[in-house]
Amino acid sequence: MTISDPSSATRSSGCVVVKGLIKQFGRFAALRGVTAEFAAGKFYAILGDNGAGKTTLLRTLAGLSSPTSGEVSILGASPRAACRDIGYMAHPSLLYDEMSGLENLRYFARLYGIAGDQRCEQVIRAVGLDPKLARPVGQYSQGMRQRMSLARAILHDPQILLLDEPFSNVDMHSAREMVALLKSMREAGKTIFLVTHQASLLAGAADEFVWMELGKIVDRTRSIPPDFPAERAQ
Amino acid sequence: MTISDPSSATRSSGCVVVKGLIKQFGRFAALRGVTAEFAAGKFYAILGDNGAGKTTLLRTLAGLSSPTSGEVSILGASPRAACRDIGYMAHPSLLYDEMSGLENLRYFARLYGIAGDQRCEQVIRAVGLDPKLARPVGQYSQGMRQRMSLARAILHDPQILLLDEPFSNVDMHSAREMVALLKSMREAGKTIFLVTHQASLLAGAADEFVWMELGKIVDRTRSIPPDFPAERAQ
Amino acid sequence: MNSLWSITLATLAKDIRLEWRSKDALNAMLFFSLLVVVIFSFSFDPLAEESRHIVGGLIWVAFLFAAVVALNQTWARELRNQVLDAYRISPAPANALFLAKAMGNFIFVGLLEALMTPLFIVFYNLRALGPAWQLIPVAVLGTWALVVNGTFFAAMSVRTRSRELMLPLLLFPISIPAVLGMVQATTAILTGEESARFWIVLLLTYDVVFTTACLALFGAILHAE
Amino acid sequence: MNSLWSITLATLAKDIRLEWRSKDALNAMLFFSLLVVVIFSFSFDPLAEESRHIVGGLIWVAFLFAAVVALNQTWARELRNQVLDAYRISPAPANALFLAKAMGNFIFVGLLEALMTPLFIVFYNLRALGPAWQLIPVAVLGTWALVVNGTFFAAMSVRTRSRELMLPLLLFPISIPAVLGMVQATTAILTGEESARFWIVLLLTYDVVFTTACLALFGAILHAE
Amino acid sequence: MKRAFPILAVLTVVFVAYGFYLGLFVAPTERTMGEVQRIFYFHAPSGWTAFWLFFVNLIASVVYLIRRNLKADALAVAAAEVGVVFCTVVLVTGPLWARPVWGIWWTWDLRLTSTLVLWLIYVSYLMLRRFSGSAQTPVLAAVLAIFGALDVPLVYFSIWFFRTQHPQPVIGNGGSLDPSMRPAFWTNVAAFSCYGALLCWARYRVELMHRNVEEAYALESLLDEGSSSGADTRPAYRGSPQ
Ligand code: HEM
Ligand SMILES: Nc1ncnc2c1ncn2[C@@H]1O[C@H](COP(=O)(O)OP(=O)(O)OP(=O)(O)O)[C@@H](O)[C@H]1O
Ligand SMILES: Nc1ncnc2c1ncn2[C@@H]1O[C@H](COP(=O)(O)OP(=O)(O)OP(=O)(O)O)[C@@H](O)[C@H]1O
Ligand SMILES: [Mg+2]
Ligand SMILES: [Mg+2]
Repeated sequence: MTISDPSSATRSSGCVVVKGLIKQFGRFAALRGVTAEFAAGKFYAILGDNGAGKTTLLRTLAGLSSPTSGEVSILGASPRAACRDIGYMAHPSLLYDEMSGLENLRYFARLYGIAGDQRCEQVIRAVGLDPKLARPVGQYSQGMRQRMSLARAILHDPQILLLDEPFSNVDMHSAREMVALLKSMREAGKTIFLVTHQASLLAGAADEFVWMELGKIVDRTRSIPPDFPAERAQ
Repeated sequence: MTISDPSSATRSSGCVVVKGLIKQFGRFAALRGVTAEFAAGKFYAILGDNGAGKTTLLRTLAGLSSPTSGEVSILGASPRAACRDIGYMAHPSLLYDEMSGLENLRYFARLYGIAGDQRCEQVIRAVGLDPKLARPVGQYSQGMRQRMSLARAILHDPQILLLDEPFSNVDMHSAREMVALLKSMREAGKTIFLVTHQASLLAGAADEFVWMELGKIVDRTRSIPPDFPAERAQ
Repeated sequence: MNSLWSITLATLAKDIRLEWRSKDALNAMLFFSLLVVVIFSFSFDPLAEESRHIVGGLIWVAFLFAAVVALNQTWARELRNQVLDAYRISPAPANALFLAKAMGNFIFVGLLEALMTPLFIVFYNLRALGPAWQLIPVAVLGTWALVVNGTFFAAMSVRTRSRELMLPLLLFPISIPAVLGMVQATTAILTGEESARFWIVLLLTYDVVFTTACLALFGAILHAE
Repeated sequence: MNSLWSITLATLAKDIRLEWRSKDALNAMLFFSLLVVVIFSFSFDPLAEESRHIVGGLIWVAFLFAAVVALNQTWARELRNQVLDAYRISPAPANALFLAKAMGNFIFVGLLEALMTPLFIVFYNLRALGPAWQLIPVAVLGTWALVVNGTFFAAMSVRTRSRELMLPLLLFPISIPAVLGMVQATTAILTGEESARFWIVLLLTYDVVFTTACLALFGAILHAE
Repeated sequence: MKRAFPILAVLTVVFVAYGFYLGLFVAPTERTMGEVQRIFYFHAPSGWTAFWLFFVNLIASVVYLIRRNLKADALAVAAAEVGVVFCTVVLVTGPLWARPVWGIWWTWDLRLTSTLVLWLIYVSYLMLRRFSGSAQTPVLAAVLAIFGALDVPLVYFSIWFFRTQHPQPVIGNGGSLDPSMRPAFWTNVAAFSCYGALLCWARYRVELMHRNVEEAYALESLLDEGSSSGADTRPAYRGSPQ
């Protein structure tokens, strides 16, 4: 039903295309006309001040929020139709606190029609956790929880990863490890969108930095400006 | 009833003293014997991985959490007795979302027996907001909310400030402004404890970096190790 | 269709497992129901002659309040950490989630009723003068009537401010025919004065109509932002 | 003492102002109470002869359910953003907070009762056969009995998982004497068959005992971690 | 089309005034009930108006769910609100009439009870609209409207079996309405229908305007780059590193 063949995804030029995206919350417009094209297989870091609309953009790409006007196309389809190609990691964990990591993934695997524990265990190992860990996710430390949340997002091997502040409240150590993991996924041909306030963490990893401001993409740069953040803070 | 005279506070050598602090949550010990002495008028940055016990330590100092064993003395008294000398800023805002900033502070001023709007307006201006702003706090941006939360913490002009991750989810711009404000408060003789994961923000500001790990203070340094965070992350 | 049932069962199994693991909600609900029965017997003298006439109402009002408390918890687990969002972006059909939740609630509320009914019988010295077996279809149809709409409206009310309050506000007006049916059928059976046939048919119609409506419209509710 | 009252009034004023500003909760509660009355009249035939004997119970059970829903919201505002922590580290006395909340709830539940009572009178065609003025002390004492313990137990139950469920579990058992007093006093007045004197004295005693207990122990609850 | 609204307004004024005159001064006084029976001319037409307004609400809700047309949603709100007003009029005039003729304010009869339930359903509809967050309100409300509409026949049958005391329909075949009362009655039916349509239309237009205002605010925030956000104002970052 959707283009789930990775080769075709990488071939298409604009893997994620948004046109004139506007999202209104009552009187307030969180997205004010976002038009952009993103290529497959790249690592995009989305940066911007609080309230710039980063989360709203990511939720719209994931199909969780429908835009007031404008269009989103993911691999040529609507976000809902392309849901098997999208992995989304939100600020909350999207995991059941009362179940262990493996049990969580097992349930989500059913939703995607993935049979067997093999894939679940493989993913848990990929994010650097132990699939045997019986503790419920609610008792994980913040860093472990974020990793498990990432595991849930990549469980069905999506082409496109949307990550919303995966490093917030995470210590430097865990954050660096997650960056390394993401880097390796990018090598494997995935397209990654990552929202963060800690741009310096992505210095060597991201292909492009997308700057948002007041609901618009104001700039796209290949690297962090050398004067960041001092410059932006004046 | 408590030592609220700033001069006497600055005179005492150990303004905050903790001895053998242990805090257990069920089977898990969040604090595992913290013993330390902190001088008045200094700016302490508390650093450490997730789950190191930073929040627990701060809540214990504020008197919100009572230790399983060990002692806390704030200006020679118990945290509860010294409550007029303690300003606490938690991760949640501790403000009513439905009221404006000024209305919030007016109510908290009543709790501390402070009469009149003067002090409230002064504090709001001090954190760089407009006391006339009629919007309820729930509609503030994250950065504004953190500032207002700081305003609440310093409303009664406490000698000791306990700040838990004031910069989390705050953009660089707001974060730098808050650091500048804290610096000026330190000049005015306040003692500041600040928990953060973004140590680099405090490079020029903090007098001492207190490193926590697994419920213990493992190190106290005058500056951030030059190889941070790469070094600690290995 | 296949995936609908497989996901329904997976979700139901997960809910039952989690409920069983903590048993908190279950114990609390049982205790709550017991308390309701006790408060009722303090408020409505169980020895009075007329009690046979009012006990149909008592039982179902007690079940209704207990059910509302239980139904309000339906989506609590899915909202914590916004797990519901994970469901929404998955390819799983919306109705699988609805059916699983409704079936879970049916089991839960049915269990409550099975445990409260003996209490009522003991406290109020009940004995049916009509055909007692008819109480079973009345209980099953009545419970499903409460639960199917309750699950649906709970999904709506979690989208609103003051969630807990919203569920009864939506559920009670729509449930009035069902409540009337349950109470009248039960009273008819207990007193043996008239036939409960009409009320059972009414309950059946109610169940069919609203189950269809819920299944047709749940997708719209789930994916409404 | 001075600061106790000044802070009590400041807190009460703040709560009333916020409640008034949105009025949503108020409207929702009023509608909920109306629904409870309607559901009750569908379940307990108001035309039946025996209704005068059970209506005392009906009224108070309806009030009890409405009150539990209202009481559950008591601390909601203080828990959002953990504002309660800000109160706990301030030098303000714990009892000021308790008194303000209890008084706020008394006003709120009293308002509900004042609006539900006429509905009961109309729907059940009520007319007191005993001394009707006695209903006023019964209502005031009964409401305070519900509210003072309700506020206290709401403060306890917000610390637990499944909060909404916890309040009735704590409140109902303790309230049984009060419920009995209210129901019996009301029935006595409505039927005019006996004097309500004893039950009013019981309610008064209950109120004095539990108000004292709440004031003595609230500090411990508030500062329990 | 532009003139339809003022024409309707004039028509309403004429009908209401004439119906008022006929109902209170021309129609004969009823033999057993006396003057209080004149409530009838306002009571039954309000009921009918409420019913067709609720029907409009249902149609608009279905259209909204299919087309996702926000105008349909605006019409649904308007019809529900005005319908609740007319339904309230029935629920107030009914007991006022019942008290002198039946000796009680209220009884659990089919017509009374089903009207009350109808009122409850649509009040809960308005409650839901008030309490839900802006973006999803139309969907949730439209769904509830459909549930309410499905419920009405069930309510009717359940209470029909329960008991009946209210006068049976007096209009239509075998109706018992006295011919001398007909002009007053039918004029008032026309008057209340026009009045209901007028109110609903006005409310619909206000609702559309309200939404346009919201739109304009959002648009304004699109244009002036958020200078309203107080401390958040700061020079915008523009320069990419050279
Ligand atoms: C107490 C509350 C009452 C309510 C809620 C109520 C409700 C209604 C409603 C909704 C209608 C219009 C719908 C219909 O025609 O079926 C109606 C019509 C009517 N009502 Fe009432 N009613 C009440 C009391 C009364 C009383 C006390 C009387 C007179 C004894 C009365 C006499 C009528 C008559 C004659 C009609 C016109 C019947 C017809 O031809 O449709 N109503 N009522
Ligand atoms: N459901 C909502 N209702 C009303 N306003 C909303 C809603 N969601 C977001 N907003 C508003 O939209 C704006 C953009 O929000 P968004 O969460 O996308 O920002 P962000 O860039 O992710 O900011 P942050 O860095 O703080 O996470 C904010 O001003 C926010 O207040
Ligand atoms: N109320 C509680 N019940 C049980 N365990 C708790 C509770 N509060 C904290 N803990 C545990 O105590 C440990 C220390 O928690 P604390 O919040 O102090 O860490 P932290 O250093 O602030 O971490 P972070 O950087 O994530 O904020 C954690 O492992 C946490 O799971
Ligand atoms: Mg965000
Ligand atoms: Mg912490």
